Amino acid sequence: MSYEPLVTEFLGVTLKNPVLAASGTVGFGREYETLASLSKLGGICSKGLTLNGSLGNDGPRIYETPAGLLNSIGLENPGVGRFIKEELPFMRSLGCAVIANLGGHSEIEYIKGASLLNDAEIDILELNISCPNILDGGMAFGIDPKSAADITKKVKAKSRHPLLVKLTPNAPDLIAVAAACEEAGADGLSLVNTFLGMAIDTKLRKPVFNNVYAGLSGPAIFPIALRMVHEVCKAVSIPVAGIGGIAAKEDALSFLMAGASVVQIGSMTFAAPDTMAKLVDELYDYCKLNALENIRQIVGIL
Amino acid sequence: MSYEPLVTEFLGVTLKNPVLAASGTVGFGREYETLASLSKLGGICSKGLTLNGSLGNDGPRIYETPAGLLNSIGLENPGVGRFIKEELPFMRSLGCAVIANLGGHSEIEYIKGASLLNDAEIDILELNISCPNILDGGMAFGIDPKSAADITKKVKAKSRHPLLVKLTPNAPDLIAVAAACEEAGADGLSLVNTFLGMAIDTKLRKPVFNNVYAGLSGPAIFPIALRMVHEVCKAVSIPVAGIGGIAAKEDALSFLMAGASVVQIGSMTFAAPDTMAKLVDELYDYCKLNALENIRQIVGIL
Amino acid sequence: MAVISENIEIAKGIFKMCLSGAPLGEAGQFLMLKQPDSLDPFLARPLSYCNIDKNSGTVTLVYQTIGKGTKAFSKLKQGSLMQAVGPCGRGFPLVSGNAVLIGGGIGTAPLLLLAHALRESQPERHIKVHLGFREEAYLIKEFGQYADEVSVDIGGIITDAADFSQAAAYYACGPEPMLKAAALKAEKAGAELYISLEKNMACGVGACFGCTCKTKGGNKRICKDGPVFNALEVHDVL
Amino acid sequence: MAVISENIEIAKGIFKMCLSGAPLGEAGQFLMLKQPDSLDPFLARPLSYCNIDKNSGTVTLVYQTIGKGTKAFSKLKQGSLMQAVGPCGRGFPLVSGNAVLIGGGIGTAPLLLLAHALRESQPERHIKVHLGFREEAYLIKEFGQYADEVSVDIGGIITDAADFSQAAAYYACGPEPMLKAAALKAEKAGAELYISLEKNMACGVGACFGCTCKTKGGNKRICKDGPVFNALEVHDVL
Ligand SMILES: Cc1cc2nc3c(=O)[nH]c(=O)nc-3n(C[C@H](O)[C@H](O)[C@H](O)COP(=O)(O)OP(=O)(O)OC[C@H]3O[C@@H](n4cnc5c(N)ncnc54)[C@H](O)[C@@H]3O)c2cc1C
Ligand SMILES: Cc1cc2nc3c(=O)[nH]c(=O)nc-3n(C[C@H](O)[C@H](O)[C@H](O)COP(=O)(O)OP(=O)(O)OC[C@H]3O[C@@H](n4cnc5c(N)ncnc54)[C@H](O)[C@@H]3O)c2cc1C
Ligand SMILES: Cc1cc2nc3c(=O)[nH]c(=O)nc-3n(C[C@H](O)[C@H](O)[C@H](O)COP(=O)(O)O)c2cc1C
Ligand SMILES: Cc1cc2nc3c(=O)[nH]c(=O)nc-3n(C[C@H](O)[C@H](O)[C@H](O)COP(=O)(O)O)c2cc1C
Ligand code: FES
Ligand code: FES
Repeated sequence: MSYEPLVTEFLGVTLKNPVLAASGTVGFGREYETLASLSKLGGICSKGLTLNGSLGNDGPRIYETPAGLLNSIGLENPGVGRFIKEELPFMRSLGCAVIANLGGHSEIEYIKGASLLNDAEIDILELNISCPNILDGGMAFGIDPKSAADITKKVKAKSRHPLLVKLTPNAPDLIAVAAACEEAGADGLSLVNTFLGMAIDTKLRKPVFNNVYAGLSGPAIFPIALRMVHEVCKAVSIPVAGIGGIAAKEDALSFLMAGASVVQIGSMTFAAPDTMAKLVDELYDYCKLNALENIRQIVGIL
Repeated sequence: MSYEPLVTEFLGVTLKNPVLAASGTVGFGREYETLASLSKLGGICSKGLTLNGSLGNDGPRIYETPAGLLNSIGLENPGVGRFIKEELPFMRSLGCAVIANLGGHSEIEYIKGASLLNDAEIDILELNISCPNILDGGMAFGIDPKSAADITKKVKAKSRHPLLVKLTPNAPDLIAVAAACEEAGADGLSLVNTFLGMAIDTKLRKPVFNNVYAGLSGPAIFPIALRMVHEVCKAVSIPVAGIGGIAAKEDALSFLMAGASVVQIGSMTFAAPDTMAKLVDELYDYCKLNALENIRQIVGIL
Repeated sequence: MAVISENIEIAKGIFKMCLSGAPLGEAGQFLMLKQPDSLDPFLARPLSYCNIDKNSGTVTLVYQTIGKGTKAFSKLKQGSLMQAVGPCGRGFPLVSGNAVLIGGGIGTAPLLLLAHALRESQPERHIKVHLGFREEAYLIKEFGQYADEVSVDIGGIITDAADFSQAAAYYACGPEPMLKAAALKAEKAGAELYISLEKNMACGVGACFGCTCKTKGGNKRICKDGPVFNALEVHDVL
Repeated sequence: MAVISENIEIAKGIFKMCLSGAPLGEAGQFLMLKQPDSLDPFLARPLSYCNIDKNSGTVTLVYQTIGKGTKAFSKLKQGSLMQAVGPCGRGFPLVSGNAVLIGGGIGTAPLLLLAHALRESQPERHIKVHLGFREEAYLIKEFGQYADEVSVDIGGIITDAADFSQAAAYYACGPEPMLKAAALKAEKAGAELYISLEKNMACGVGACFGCTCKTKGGNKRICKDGPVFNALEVHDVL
């Protein structure tokens, strides 16, 4: 048998490797297919979907910051129905796991979206209760343990897919939210989504973003995200996808050692589209060099 | 009369300008006196003091991160008594405002420290209830609105100096903490102290820091710190010192426009010791160019 | 990875960079450029093809130093590596017949390759170029290679000089107020005008929805569905 | 701001950088160096004076490429600016009498200026230098200018070669295990040994307490109170 140290079971799905593309950073796969060698990855997360789609936010949406960026996309997406018809077939053709990221403004929207996705051949449903860029819903569901548990339970009841709940680092008590989601039936957790941040146009003397605040991502947040993943992994026993500022092999290894079963790479793909594919190769070499039978041997080793 | 657009009243103290050196980043002034032209500044904050002094933490204390650093100094300091005798006279000689930053492990230690500082000619007392690097006390006091208010009230009752309370961004409900401190008698608030972060030595497969977590500072945190200062300034009516990742003029202007009356510069001094002095000149030029009578005209202009 | 074969200042604050090994593209398309191995600046910067030498495979970019990214570019020496993702976006359609090109400031850069391509695709057509600069003109000689007429204006309003009643197609690139003025004049005259838009970008390839703009045909990603649009389509958003 | 007048690879992964306009200092002191205008890497990097030409005011540094910072340094071209803060720390005391210098790997760099200074301060003294390298030797010819004897070892344990019973003072710089071995031998022999320590630094000037080490005389800041210590003082912490 061949040496396949990166193969990872995650929420009952067999992934080629633990390297996933984070939601919102590779769209639905088309544009980065070749540039980022998407078919080499363990999986890709779709752009955040909402039941009926959305045109997203007005005004500036991207603002660079030191070693990161603020975004205020506001979940621009074609809606769950068109996603299934127009985008999913292509995503499936990539040959890696497909994770649908589902956002929403209300409970009913989440539940209907999840139900609609039961018709679709996706591998995992990632419940985005952590988007800071829509004014109602989104992050509001993930801030509070009770509301996070509530929506998790309701979506879990309706969905036939393994449920990954994506948490926000802006939650006052992240560990309580994580524990509540586990308790409510989440099959896994992914974290972190973006940190609430701000930028000011000092010439115009007003906020850069129409929503005033926006979401911070990129290497800048890595040390905080790593701490949060470490805390959550110690508090729950379901698998965790570690996200936040991963730029290179050391960062991915850090998340795995802190307890994450897989990692998702987001912003760094913008800066260097080959980041994820390179990471897959480097993790393979790492396993070989360290005589690991499987990468899972270092998960949570701290 | 000469044009002095940067002169700033802060907690009843007249500062030459709103640019202060943040606690822990210029020691007690000696080492950076010339390199950072300290006497040009509005003021400098001492290294965090504890009643009886401390040798600080064992193991690595500094770890570079993207556009920032993690530190785990652990309040190494000579103690309040020796500070007053050995360090304060030099600090006073610089000709800028002197702010004593006071940490502690227990209520009684804070109160005794503050009382002892009544004998000292300092301009402002900065109550550090936000240090993430000591295991008992420190940040624990600043996490919760009730305990923050409690210690603020008690120190305020004992101290003859204007009281600036330094808040931690790791508080689950920062705005509640800020409001509680205002209510409890704080004359001003300074924020942010460092964000709890983590680093892993993947070769050794263990955390870099003996305390596992450490404090993140530097330009990386700027967008989050700015958002927090903006939130707090809207919630309280006492003056705020804006801190976190300031690297250049635009950053300082952003904090002022978000509502901070003064700014403190920390980590960037390590990267470029002339940052603060340059900032003073640039703010002066900014006022002139924009025909501002005083820099306070842009404070909270958003 | 592309290699910088030349990087020199051709006017105050205006640099010309030549790259070998960069992906080739069409007039109006662009590259997302970044110094490898540095997180500061973090994002790649979009720069349009200014000219392409197909024989040697050399790409020429002309850029103005604005902030952190372009200033860092200007300091790179010959032989340095450059990450170049592209060709990005959709370029200018080469409408047959006479053409008028209107460039303002650094917006002249992509028009050079356009003049080049228009000339090659239809050698006998008439190409007129209006270039406007704030202080100092550049690339004038280069436009002379491809265009029949090159008129240069310094400090004035360039769209005033252009006559929208003569050519088969008009092309404009430059600051937004200029594009707006051109779009108004073109619409009045019933002329076909293509303009190139700009917006902050993260991915530059259409994946992040960071550069969306509203058009008559719904949301469009400037980096992928543009940056070149028929002026009628985006008139309202200018 | 200092200017790079030379920056070349002198052995595999070992570079020599010459700076003009950098502050001058003594053997064992160091500079905190940083590329200006970039936040990546964020902190300055400590590098010891390797040699100083007082006439021209040129400072020579010799450094090994380890991570992000030193790799970035190695790519800087002649003429680039460099932020150089210093002179930092306290250097090697120039004890009168015969001297033995023991350098391991890149730890040889500061010993060159030490040999230079020892020779100048007391031209008639005997200076013996032991240099150990993993694979490839460097700076050997330069040491020959100042030292009476230079012995080079590749792949062995350099402290084994040194005899701690002959000289007035011993100086060592190199990896920690080497310093530890030297400290043990020196203590046994009752010899006076000075060693140079390293620790991650933020400020490099004594302000942040980031590089504290425990010594017999209490906490000391390596950047300010060191980096050179009498081995007896720091024996326990090695
Ligand atoms: C499709 C396209 C083609 C372009 N072609 C050219 C060209 O050929 N020559 C040239 O000089 N300039 C061109 N620009 C503009 C150029 O991309 C910006 O001047 C540059 O990104 C500024 O980066 P900076 O770091 O110097 O400035 P900063 O202001 O520090 O940049 C901060 C952020 O804002 C973005 N940004 C700033 N200005 C612009 C802008 N005008 N358009 C888009 N993003 C911006 C940056 O990319 C960065 O993310 C083009 C822009 C686009 C969108
Ligand atoms: C007083 C002193 C003098 C030195 N003199 C020289 C010299 O002359 N030549 C030379 O090649 N090296 C010297 N070093 C070591 C040199 O500073 C490090 O190799 C360098 O900082 C590594 O930076 P990096 O970005 O390449 O590595 P990275 O590992 O990416 O650096 C990450 C962080 O760790 C710090 N760091 C890593 N290794 C060391 C180290 N050994 N000592 C201190 N900090 C470290 C860096 O400064 C940075 O903050 C000296 C160190 C000290 C403390
Ligand atoms: C432009 C952009 C768009 C994003 N859109 C989504 C989204 O639709 N749904 C979601 O769950 N997360 C979204 N995210 C968050 C990322 O998936 C990821 O959690 C975050 O960026 C942190 O990872 P990073 O630092 O590697 O980018 C987005 C991030 C960026 C930068
Ligand atoms: C090395 C180091 C030591 C610090 N020590 C203290 C301290 O003793 N007391 C305190 O209140 N804050 C301390 N801080 C926090 C800073 O004062 C400041 O709040 C923080 O670094 C954010 O600002 P910056 O991003 O500009 O560095 C320290 C920060 C650093 C980097
Ligand atoms: S910049 Fe990402 S879609 Fe245009
Ligand atoms: S590095 Fe700051 S005290 Fe030594």
